[in-house]
Amino acid sequence: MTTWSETVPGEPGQSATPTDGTAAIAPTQTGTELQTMTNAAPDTVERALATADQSQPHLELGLLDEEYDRIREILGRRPTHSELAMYSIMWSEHCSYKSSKIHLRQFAERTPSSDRLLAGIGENAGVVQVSDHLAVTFKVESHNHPSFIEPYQGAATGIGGIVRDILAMGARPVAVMDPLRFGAADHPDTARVLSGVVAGIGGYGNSLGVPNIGGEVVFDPCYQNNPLVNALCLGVLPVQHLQQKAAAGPGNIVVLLGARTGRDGIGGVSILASATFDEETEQSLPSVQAGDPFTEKLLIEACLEIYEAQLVVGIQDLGGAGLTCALSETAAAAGTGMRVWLERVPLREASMEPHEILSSESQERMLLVVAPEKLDAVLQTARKWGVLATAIGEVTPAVDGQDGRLVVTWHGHTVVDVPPGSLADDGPVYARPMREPADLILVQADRAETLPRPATPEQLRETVLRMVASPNLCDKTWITEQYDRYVRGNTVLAAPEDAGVVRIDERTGLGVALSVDGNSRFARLNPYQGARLALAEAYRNVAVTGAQPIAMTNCLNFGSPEDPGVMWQFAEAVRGLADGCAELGIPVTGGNVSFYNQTGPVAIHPTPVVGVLGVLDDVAQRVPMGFLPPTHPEGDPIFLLGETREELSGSEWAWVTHEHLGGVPPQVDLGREQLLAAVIADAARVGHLRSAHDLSDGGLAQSVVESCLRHGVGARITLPDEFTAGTLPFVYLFSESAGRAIVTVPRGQEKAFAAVCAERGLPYALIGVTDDGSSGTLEVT
Amino acid sequence: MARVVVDVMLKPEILDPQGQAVANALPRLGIEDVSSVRVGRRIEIEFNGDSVDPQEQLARAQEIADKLLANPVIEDFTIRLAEAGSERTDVPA
Amino acid sequence: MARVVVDVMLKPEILDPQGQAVANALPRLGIEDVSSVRVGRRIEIEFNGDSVDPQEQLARAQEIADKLLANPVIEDFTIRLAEAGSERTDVPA
Amino acid sequence: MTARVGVVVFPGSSDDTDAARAVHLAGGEPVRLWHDDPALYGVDAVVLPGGASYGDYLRGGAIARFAPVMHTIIDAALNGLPVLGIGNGFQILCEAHLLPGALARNQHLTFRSRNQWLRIETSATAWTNAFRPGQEVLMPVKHGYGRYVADRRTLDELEATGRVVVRYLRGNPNGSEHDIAGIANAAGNVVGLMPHPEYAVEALTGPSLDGLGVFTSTLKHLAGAPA
Ligand SMILES: Nc1ncnc2c1ncn2[C@@H]1O[C@H](COP(=O)(O)OP(=O)(O)O)[C@@H](O)[C@H]1O
Ligand SMILES: [Mg+2]
Repeated sequence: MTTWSETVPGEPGQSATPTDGTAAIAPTQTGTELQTMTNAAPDTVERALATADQSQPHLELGLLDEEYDRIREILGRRPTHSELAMYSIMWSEHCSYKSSKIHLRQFAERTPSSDRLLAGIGENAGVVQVSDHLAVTFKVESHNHPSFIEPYQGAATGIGGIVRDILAMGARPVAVMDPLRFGAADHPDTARVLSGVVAGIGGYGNSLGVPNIGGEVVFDPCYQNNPLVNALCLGVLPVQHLQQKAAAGPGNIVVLLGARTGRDGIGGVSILASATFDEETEQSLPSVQAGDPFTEKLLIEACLEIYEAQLVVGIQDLGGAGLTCALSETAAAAGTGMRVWLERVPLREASMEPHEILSSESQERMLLVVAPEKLDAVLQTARKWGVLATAIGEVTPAVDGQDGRLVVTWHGHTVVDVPPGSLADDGPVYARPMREPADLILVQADRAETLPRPATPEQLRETVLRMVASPNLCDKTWITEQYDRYVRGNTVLAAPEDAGVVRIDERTGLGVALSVDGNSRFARLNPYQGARLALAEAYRNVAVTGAQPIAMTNCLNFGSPEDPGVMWQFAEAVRGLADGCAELGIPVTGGNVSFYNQTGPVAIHPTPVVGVLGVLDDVAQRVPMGFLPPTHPEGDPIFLLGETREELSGSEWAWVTHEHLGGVPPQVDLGREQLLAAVIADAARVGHLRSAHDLSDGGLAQSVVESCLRHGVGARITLPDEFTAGTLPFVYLFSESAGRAIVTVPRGQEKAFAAVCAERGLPYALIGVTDDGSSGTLEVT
Repeated sequence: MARVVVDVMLKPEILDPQGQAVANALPRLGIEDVSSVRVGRRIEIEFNGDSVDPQEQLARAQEIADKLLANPVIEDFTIRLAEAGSERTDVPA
Repeated sequence: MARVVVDVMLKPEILDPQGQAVANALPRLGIEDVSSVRVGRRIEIEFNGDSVDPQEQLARAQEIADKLLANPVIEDFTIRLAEAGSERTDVPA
Repeated sequence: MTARVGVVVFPGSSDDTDAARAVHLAGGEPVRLWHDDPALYGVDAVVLPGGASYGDYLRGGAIARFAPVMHTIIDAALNGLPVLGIGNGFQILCEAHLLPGALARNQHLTFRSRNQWLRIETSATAWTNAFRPGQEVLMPVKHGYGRYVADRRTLDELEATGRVVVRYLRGNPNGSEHDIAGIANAAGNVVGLMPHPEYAVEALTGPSLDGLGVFTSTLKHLAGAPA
């Protein structure tokens, strides 16, 4: 398609009028004089030195006494209001990972690195090379609390935020996924949260032109008032476009690109707005951020052009902690300093004060570090796309072998003068107390294997129908229909397939498969095992498409880290994932932690959500999940791969039919998962597979039903002899043993396929045939 | 028959991308002197029967707006009575 | 500084599913006597400078509405001047 | 000589590369046109792609219609240049009054994305002449504002003059009047479609290859058109 990329009439210079105000360096912005007059004089470094003893509201800002003392020690004086705001944000759990850091180290230390890994943990997102010239980057992040407060905007900005992370690595965002968890399906508030969240994810992603290729929808009362809205984004980049966040090169210009800065999400620091802290501060400022997907779309296109023309030295998205985070992280990463003229930041509201500007979470902004001679080209590109670009500062050198300082002025007053690393890297780190929850032993003893089970054919039939119609297992098309899956024209598989598959190279057919999974009931029963089960499930979902899993990301949603029980769950889950990835030989490329998902003393179930990425050399070889119309009048043979054990604890069946949660979760054998993946990939490559679908929630019954419904093709299943006695048919149908999948093989190839399984030691059973067509019924005998 | 009008606007500090997009488009129409555009919703509610006390209708509309029409997290609203038709005649388009 | 308000409503003969959805939800709130709900847009336009003659602003807004704010195929609009603030105080919510 | 088909990029367009891919697969040469540049660079036909130009703010297509390139396209369309609007592009054509009626919010109020059966009602347009009238085809739809509305007279006229180009079959995804999925202008050179033919051009990624016919139609039309 050479003409398409080469013929670009209407390049800049041809009078592209900015559609969004002015794109220019704004040394003297109109209105700034006015601001100085109307604003109370800011708290400056000078004043901080003069009023050393002034009391400050550090506790209200979430800083402990000892944390506040450390700030004073670092600065050798009391912090200014702006500095205090910055430390309170950067040293928050969300930004500093202070409770999780010591645990997360295992990911970097214990899981395999690989030559493929171009960027790993600590970057905005991990980057994995998948061909000589292409790399992919992917990451999942949470936007839980904002989505409970304001579901539409919370979820929308969740998508916006993760997309910018991916963009910051140099990649074009090419797909999103949305693992979602809500309270009980029939709770009135669930209707508010769910409809808003889904509309927000769709509203933002659809207008952005990024396809949604999968996700999760889970209902559980533990998420009442604490819904989990996680968002994953996948990006693709030519390897030479990989970007750094380091603000290298003293003299380089710091450019803010994108939306104006408003009072979004500054509720937390609003206490600083009043000059005296003893008066009751009205918490009137918004803690919600509103998204503008249109501006984000322009930001994407502008950044990609900037990468293409190699105009930036460093780039960082503005996310949770806004400018504070972007300025301090980019400088800290380079060991440089930075000089920022804060009054140059384009504002939505002229009355904003320095600490508000520094902590604003306004969306759709990026921070660029640009060599002076390339500044004009950057501004030109911004103008072409109609986004604001403003030079707000300059990189300054390290002095006397010491890292540089971040100095921020406001109309000539110095309001910030700090070592950037003290904000970005030297936050507090806690080894918080951990203790296994006292009730766990009792919960584990209360096994679901002892619950009454259906036995007669009639009871089994009823159970299948009841399970299929239950909130967690029922069809989710009414949600996924609200998402554009087609845009970009490379979506090969999307919901309800096991994994999303996206072609990333139209010439060679190279593609990637992605799945996100978590099972918090399993994690509640055993967080170590539950985390490994989530990993196994995501791995398996990728594998059944025929892809080779190569990398993992995660989003760890937990209650309060100050609760030793929660902290123990967290540590166990991390250990489980680190062990699991080490065993599977895949690196952890990044992740995200969300703590404090709890109301009062009751935390959500520990919910590690795992995303696994796989590679398909040619997406034409992908294996879909649904039964296809058979190749032969007798139907195509259906195999069940893997072993079925009596594993009902934590299962969907126990929950739906008995509201029961107890016992120990299914065993995990990651070696078996690898074997299953290898057999499926090999069989797919030689055309032995017509369909493959993994078994997870709801067991065999659910998977067979899903495979039937995909294309309206029926099936006749015959239980193996060893599962016909007593309630064993029930066990066969509803057990949630891991490491299993059902596959269909073209008639005539079943012997060859069985031989391969036997040879590689993968347990298999021929369990039935697809129906020759018309009836579309499922029969189990 | 009376009608109640509820105007719902984003709170001033909340980003209004629609208004911004409209404002940015105006120069193309040759209009250069607009300083701001905000886009909100106008909802017209008509009640059955003439007998109902207008104040009662207002109170009712207030409840509807609170629960259904506005999102208090990001929006403000105002309510007023409008004789059917009267509202819309100022400058008929 | 004066502000111009443009109200854009779907023509009466055009189905308004949003209004209908609100109307259908009302009985659940115990409100039974609403005969119709219509949802439209309210657009507030502020002009630069105080000097401009309000009538001139109205005319300008009329032009904007004609060209951009309303689609004459499905929508009607009305325009009025509103002293900043005055409009929104009738029944503060 | 291969026909050159312009694909306009507006700020917020997202289906532009996909429309270009479809043109290419159909045998044409896609040429990128920029919203802010009135020149058409001698293209033989134009596609206004889908997406969310200007964020779909106010009304889909309402702002894009004022783009400099649209002034040129409107003139050229009135002189017979084949112009196809897909999704948001259809909305732009209505806003620009190149096509009558409007696209209102889906009756069920939600965005809907799915594979949709359609019937091609006429082959007498520059974008459907490769189909048989009555032919049933399968293409994705994906929109929140796709409900075609027009006054009675316009609807009657569209029906009477054979300008309803495509109709939804087996379920109307948005509440469109007369199940209308696409219409043409009187001359048949300007067509607006809510369904997306550009996502039905490859077996791997689409529900069918039916969309190709839309693009081969215009190439065929151009081959037959007097120079
Ligand atoms: N919120 C969502 N957004 C997009 N796709 C979803 C969402 N929820 C579920 N899906 C898709 O629906 C299908 C079934 O989901 P699930 O039963 O969780 O799959 P699995 O058991 O294979 O992990 C998958 O393709 C999944 O990606
Ligand atoms: Mg699966």
